[in-house]
Amino acid sequence: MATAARKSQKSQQSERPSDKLTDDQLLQLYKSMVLGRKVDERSWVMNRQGRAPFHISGIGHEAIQVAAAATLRPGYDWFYPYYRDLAFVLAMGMKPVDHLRGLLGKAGDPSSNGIQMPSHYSNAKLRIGSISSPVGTQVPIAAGTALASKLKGTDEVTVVCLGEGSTSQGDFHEGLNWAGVHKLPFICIVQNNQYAISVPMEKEMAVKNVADRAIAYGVKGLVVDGNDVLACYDVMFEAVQRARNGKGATLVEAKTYRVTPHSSDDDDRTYRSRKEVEKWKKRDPIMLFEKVLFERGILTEDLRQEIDAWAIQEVDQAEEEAINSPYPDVSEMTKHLYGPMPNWEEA
Amino acid sequence: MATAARKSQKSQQSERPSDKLTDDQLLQLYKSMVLGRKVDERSWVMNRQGRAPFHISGIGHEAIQVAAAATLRPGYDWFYPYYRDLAFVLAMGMKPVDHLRGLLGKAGDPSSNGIQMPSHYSNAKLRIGSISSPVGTQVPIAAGTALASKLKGTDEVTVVCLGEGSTSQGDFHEGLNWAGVHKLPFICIVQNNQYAISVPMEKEMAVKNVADRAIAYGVKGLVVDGNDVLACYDVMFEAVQRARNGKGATLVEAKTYRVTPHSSDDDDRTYRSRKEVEKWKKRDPIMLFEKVLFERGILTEDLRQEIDAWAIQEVDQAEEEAINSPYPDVSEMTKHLYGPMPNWEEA
Amino acid sequence: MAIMNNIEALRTTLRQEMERDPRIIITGEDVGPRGGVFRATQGLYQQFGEKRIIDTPLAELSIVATGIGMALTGYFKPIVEIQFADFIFPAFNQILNEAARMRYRTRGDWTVPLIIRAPYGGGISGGLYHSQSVEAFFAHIPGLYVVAPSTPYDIKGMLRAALQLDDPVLFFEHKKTYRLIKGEVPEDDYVVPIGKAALRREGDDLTVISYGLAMHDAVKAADVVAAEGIRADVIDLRTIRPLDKDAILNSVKKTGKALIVHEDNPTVSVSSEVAAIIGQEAFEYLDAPITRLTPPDVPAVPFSPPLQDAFMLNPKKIAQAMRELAAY
Amino acid sequence: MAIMNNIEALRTTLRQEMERDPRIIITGEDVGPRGGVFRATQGLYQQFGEKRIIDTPLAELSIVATGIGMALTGYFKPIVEIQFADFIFPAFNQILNEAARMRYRTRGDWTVPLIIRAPYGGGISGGLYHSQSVEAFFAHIPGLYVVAPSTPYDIKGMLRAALQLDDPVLFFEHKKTYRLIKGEVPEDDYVVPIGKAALRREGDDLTVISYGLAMHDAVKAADVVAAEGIRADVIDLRTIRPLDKDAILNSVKKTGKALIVHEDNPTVSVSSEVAAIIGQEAFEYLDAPITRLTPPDVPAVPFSPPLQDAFMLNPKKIAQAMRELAAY
Ligand SMILES: Cc1ncc(C[n+]2csc(CCOP(=O)(O)OP(=O)(O)O)c2C)c(N)n1
Ligand SMILES: Cc1ncc(C[n+]2csc(CCOP(=O)(O)OP(=O)(O)O)c2C)c(N)n1
Ligand SMILES: [Mg+2]
Ligand SMILES: [Mg+2]
Repeated sequence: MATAARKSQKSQQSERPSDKLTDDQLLQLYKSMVLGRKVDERSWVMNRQGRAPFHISGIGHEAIQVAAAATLRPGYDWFYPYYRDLAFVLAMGMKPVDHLRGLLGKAGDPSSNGIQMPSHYSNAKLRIGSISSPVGTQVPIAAGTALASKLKGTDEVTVVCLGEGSTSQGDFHEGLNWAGVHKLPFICIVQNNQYAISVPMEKEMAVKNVADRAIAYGVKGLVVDGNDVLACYDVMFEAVQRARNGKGATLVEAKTYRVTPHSSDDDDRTYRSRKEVEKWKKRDPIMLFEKVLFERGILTEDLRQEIDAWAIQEVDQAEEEAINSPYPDVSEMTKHLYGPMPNWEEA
Repeated sequence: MATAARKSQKSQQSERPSDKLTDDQLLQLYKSMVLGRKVDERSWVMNRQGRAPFHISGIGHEAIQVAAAATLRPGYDWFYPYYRDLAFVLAMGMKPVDHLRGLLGKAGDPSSNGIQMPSHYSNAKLRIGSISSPVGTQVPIAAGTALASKLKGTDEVTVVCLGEGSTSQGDFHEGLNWAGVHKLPFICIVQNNQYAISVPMEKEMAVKNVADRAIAYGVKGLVVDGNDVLACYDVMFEAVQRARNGKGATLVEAKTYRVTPHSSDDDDRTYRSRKEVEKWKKRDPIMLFEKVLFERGILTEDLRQEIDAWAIQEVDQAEEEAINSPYPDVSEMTKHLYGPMPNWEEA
Repeated sequence: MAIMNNIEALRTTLRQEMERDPRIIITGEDVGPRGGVFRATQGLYQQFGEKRIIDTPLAELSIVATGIGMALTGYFKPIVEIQFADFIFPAFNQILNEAARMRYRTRGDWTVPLIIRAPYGGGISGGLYHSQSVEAFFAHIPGLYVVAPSTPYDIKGMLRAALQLDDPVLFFEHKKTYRLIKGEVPEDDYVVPIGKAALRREGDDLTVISYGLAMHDAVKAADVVAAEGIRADVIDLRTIRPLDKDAILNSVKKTGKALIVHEDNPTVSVSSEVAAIIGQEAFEYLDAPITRLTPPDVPAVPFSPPLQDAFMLNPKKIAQAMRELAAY
Repeated sequence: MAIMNNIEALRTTLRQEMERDPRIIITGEDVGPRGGVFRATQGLYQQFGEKRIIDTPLAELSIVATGIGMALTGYFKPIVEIQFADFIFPAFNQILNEAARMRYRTRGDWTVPLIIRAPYGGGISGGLYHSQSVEAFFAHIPGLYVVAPSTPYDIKGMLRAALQLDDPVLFFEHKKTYRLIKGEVPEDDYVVPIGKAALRREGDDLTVISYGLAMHDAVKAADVVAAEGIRADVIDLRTIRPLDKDAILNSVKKTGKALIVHEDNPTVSVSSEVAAIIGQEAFEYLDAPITRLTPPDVPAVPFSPPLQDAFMLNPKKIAQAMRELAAY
């Protein structure tokens, strides 16, 4: 029996946090990855159809994203995502239609109601911070949020994501430095897909692991296979525990790959070989996880197809909703510059 | 005999670059330190007399400065100093009167002819880069200069100095990163005096050694007792050799102390104990070096006094020259905004 | 009613407001035991402790960014100090692209109630990099408030007003006025509304529009020329963004002549904008060219004493410009 | 004579100048094998190799700073690319306090012959952070040249001129014009002088002053209203700092009416300065308020198509403003 098989396998390993995940939780992780993937793929289709001017993709990054989300408390912990975090924000409570409305610049998207480009997520209720395009800025901002939690005396954790290329920015350095100095409940996840658009890792930095930079700040550095969702879960679990218990900050480096071009405007054939891309497609994090779930008897081919169908239906419905949504009224353009002024009377 | 004593001492140690220094060279190091100190002390006097509105001091930092200068080729290597580098720039070829003219805002100072505050050194002929006040900016600029040398195919070395507090700036991170990526002939000297004005090291960063940050950039990190001029020489010698031979960049951390307030505007009693200051005064780098020189028989009390008198005379003369120098003409204010425009004729 | 100088008014108000509102936190370089290099926070660390008065790493980008991050939580109302306005530029990206655009880009879901204090201005032997007037850069940015109070009364009133806003406020303090300018500061809880100019002198002959240290010089100049029979409105803008257009236009429509005076270099500056407003909206009332008086268009104040003197505005230069405009 | 669009003119000129002058080096994000995200450097890496076309870490501060450091040696003439002007702000401190002030603070001993290229402007579905017009911030800075050529001819001529200068030049390229605007580009070695505006249309009724994409719209608008009998001078500023005051004043003195048009938000912007110059130096010639036409004073172009449309200027809006001003 599947469960028995899993148990025995487990007992041979040392105890890992992911071992404690129930079958349901494992399936939930899987479903999150599939949903993220399907919304992402649909965005590409809509872009290629000419309906969406721009898409930037998280395909290949889903494992670290949904694993991290599973270790957090949505709406309680603070999360500063980056533009590839589609699967992450969905796992934290945002809806496919939120992304797709953003994709089309339609009204009703909680991120920015059509003001920002797609994938610039924000959701104040879910404590998902707002993404701007200049990369790296969110790292020291997240440090400030973590400091606020600490000073306030809560056990909230702040998580911030960025790409490995963006760690070259001064913002990264300064944010990590604050995290070290104040021993903050702060986790910086670097999704290392080995390129900053076309620039390969070795032209971005002279270290093998971004996580090696942690030592410069007195924070913990952890490297993980970013395509192995359970390994990601384990590492994030450790980082969250450290943060929650006042033990300080962690820099998590998830090694992964973006199998798509940088964005719908990019042509990645100019800077990397098809062979390299194909190699990584064989390490697709969803495929890898399916294999584990099949092995453990948690997933069957029927169930897999069922989940696929469910996800596609979710996306179909979201797409329809997004397409049928109105554009924001043009009067929106001049709104929300400042909050209301108090009714001051000069003394 | 003195020389014999030294030789025998030497043979007991493993070979150090400073062992190769002749007595003359050692005395030259000593004289450089003394001259820097005397010019600095005189600047304090002129400030306290109300003749100079501002002074910022390098007292206590002389050892690393003159040692570093001794490993470089003035006018060939590129040097980006910081505001405490009085002894350094003197050792690289600037003159006491250059500093003192700057102190008084008088004409004829090569640094800025009275435009900048004192101690903002510059000397294009000597390849001493111009200091601005915002700290840290010179680090990535220096990386660019080192890159130019490398691309040009020369064996010039670029040295840049800053305080430990200034390593918190993003500029530091970005500059070191370039140095690592391009394996530049670049040496960053951090003069770690343990405070950024009033802010102690532990509030600036969570690491014990600034040099530990080198690892984040794939460059070499070296810590040295910044008050031990020969140890500084050894470390700098190694760093310069690496740079000169295309082996890449080094981050040198010289641990030292500023025994004066941050500047003439500061009152350091508000943030550190007299006991701490007194402790460090007993480790005065000039005193420590004198002890070595006395032990080795290179310095005698007579010679010490002779050097003192020489330095004071140099300073007296420079002070007189500076005081007698005119102020820059007020027309200077609107000059040197742009170079001449080519005489273009539109097609 | 106590007589205070600007720095005392600032420090006293910071203390009073911190006593009242536990959400206020101050961060910056040397704001702790040292009490700030200008002593704006003197005694506050001793009174409020290291959880509310936080000495930071030497890194303005992250001083502002962590302020943004704290403000976003709603738990705190951070007041961050930039030691000299000259050093605000490492944080420029954070101020422009994050603080100022947060509300707009999230449709008000996220706001950044953050105060950034920055001593600015010359005349204190600070040379190029401790004397800069930097307000023009920020006055261009939608989503920011930019204020430049220059009397003890206004410092208290505008700091209190800024604390009531839910948006980022750049609070510029002319450092030469810290100890130079003294005045009465009432004990009660008044505010000076942000966005409202003050009329410092009244007269029908011309309008002088200024702020900061230059405004004090303009008042002195107005008193000088008043003795010669030239009577001027002297407007202290106090808020740089948003400008008090009504105050400017009402006065210029009355006098027909405008002289705009500030210490910042002129090209694409606050005086450009004031001139543009007048040229567009008071055109029919104008009797003379819209005139500007500023230091030359150079990077900043030189260090050397005679050059610094030649650079800075003073009552004499302003009085002369007023006479010429009045005579037009 | 070849017909090219703006990006082709740029790329061709870069190539030709690099062939001629071995000191030219290009650095930036994705400028190498990728050829730049807008293809400005396409083929150059292949032709000149990785020592002259250098892909950099993703860090604008140091892209500019290393450019400064290379320029200071005199060995090289760096052209650095900022991928989008929106992302220039991490480098703001380096541009302002280092590049622009180096010559002044060293009395000409050190100079920074550096060109910083930056695609700017909206209308390309870039939303808030890929559409910004950022020239106002830089136009305020003494020591910088700021140019914004918007025709293939000018791009070649002004890039060549910039390469001859010994001071930092910010070279802004409106990204919407990259493929939209086409024109003749002579093969010979002409320059278009920096600091000189161009007269794109001639007429006595009013003066339209503009630059960038808006200038092309202004020309179209001028053609529309010309058919209605309204004849306008259309001035393409081309250089933002220093402004061509003579061109502005001569035209306004002739027409008596000025309409200043740009895509940047208006408060403390280039149009403020142009208005201030006119209000001070052409006052006696004015027949109408100095008028500005810009998008609203909001952070930048919204992404949503109808909002982007509403934001952007176009010939219709400009023609309407011209009619109103002509009728004044
Ligand atoms: C400050 C800044 N500069 C440039 C860009 C343009 N840009 C967008 S994404 C990107 C590459 C990011 O690389 P990385 O951080 O590795 O993240 P990835 O896209 O690979 O996930 C660049 C250069 C930007 N958004 N912000
Ligand atoms: C960007 C910037 N911020 C603030 C200052 C003001 N300031 C001048 S020196 C200094 C402390 C520098 O500390 P450190 O780097 O350790 O050098 P030290 O003075 O101790 O040698 C500060 C805060 C500055 N010059 N530049
Ligand atoms: Mg990447
Ligand atoms: Mg220090």
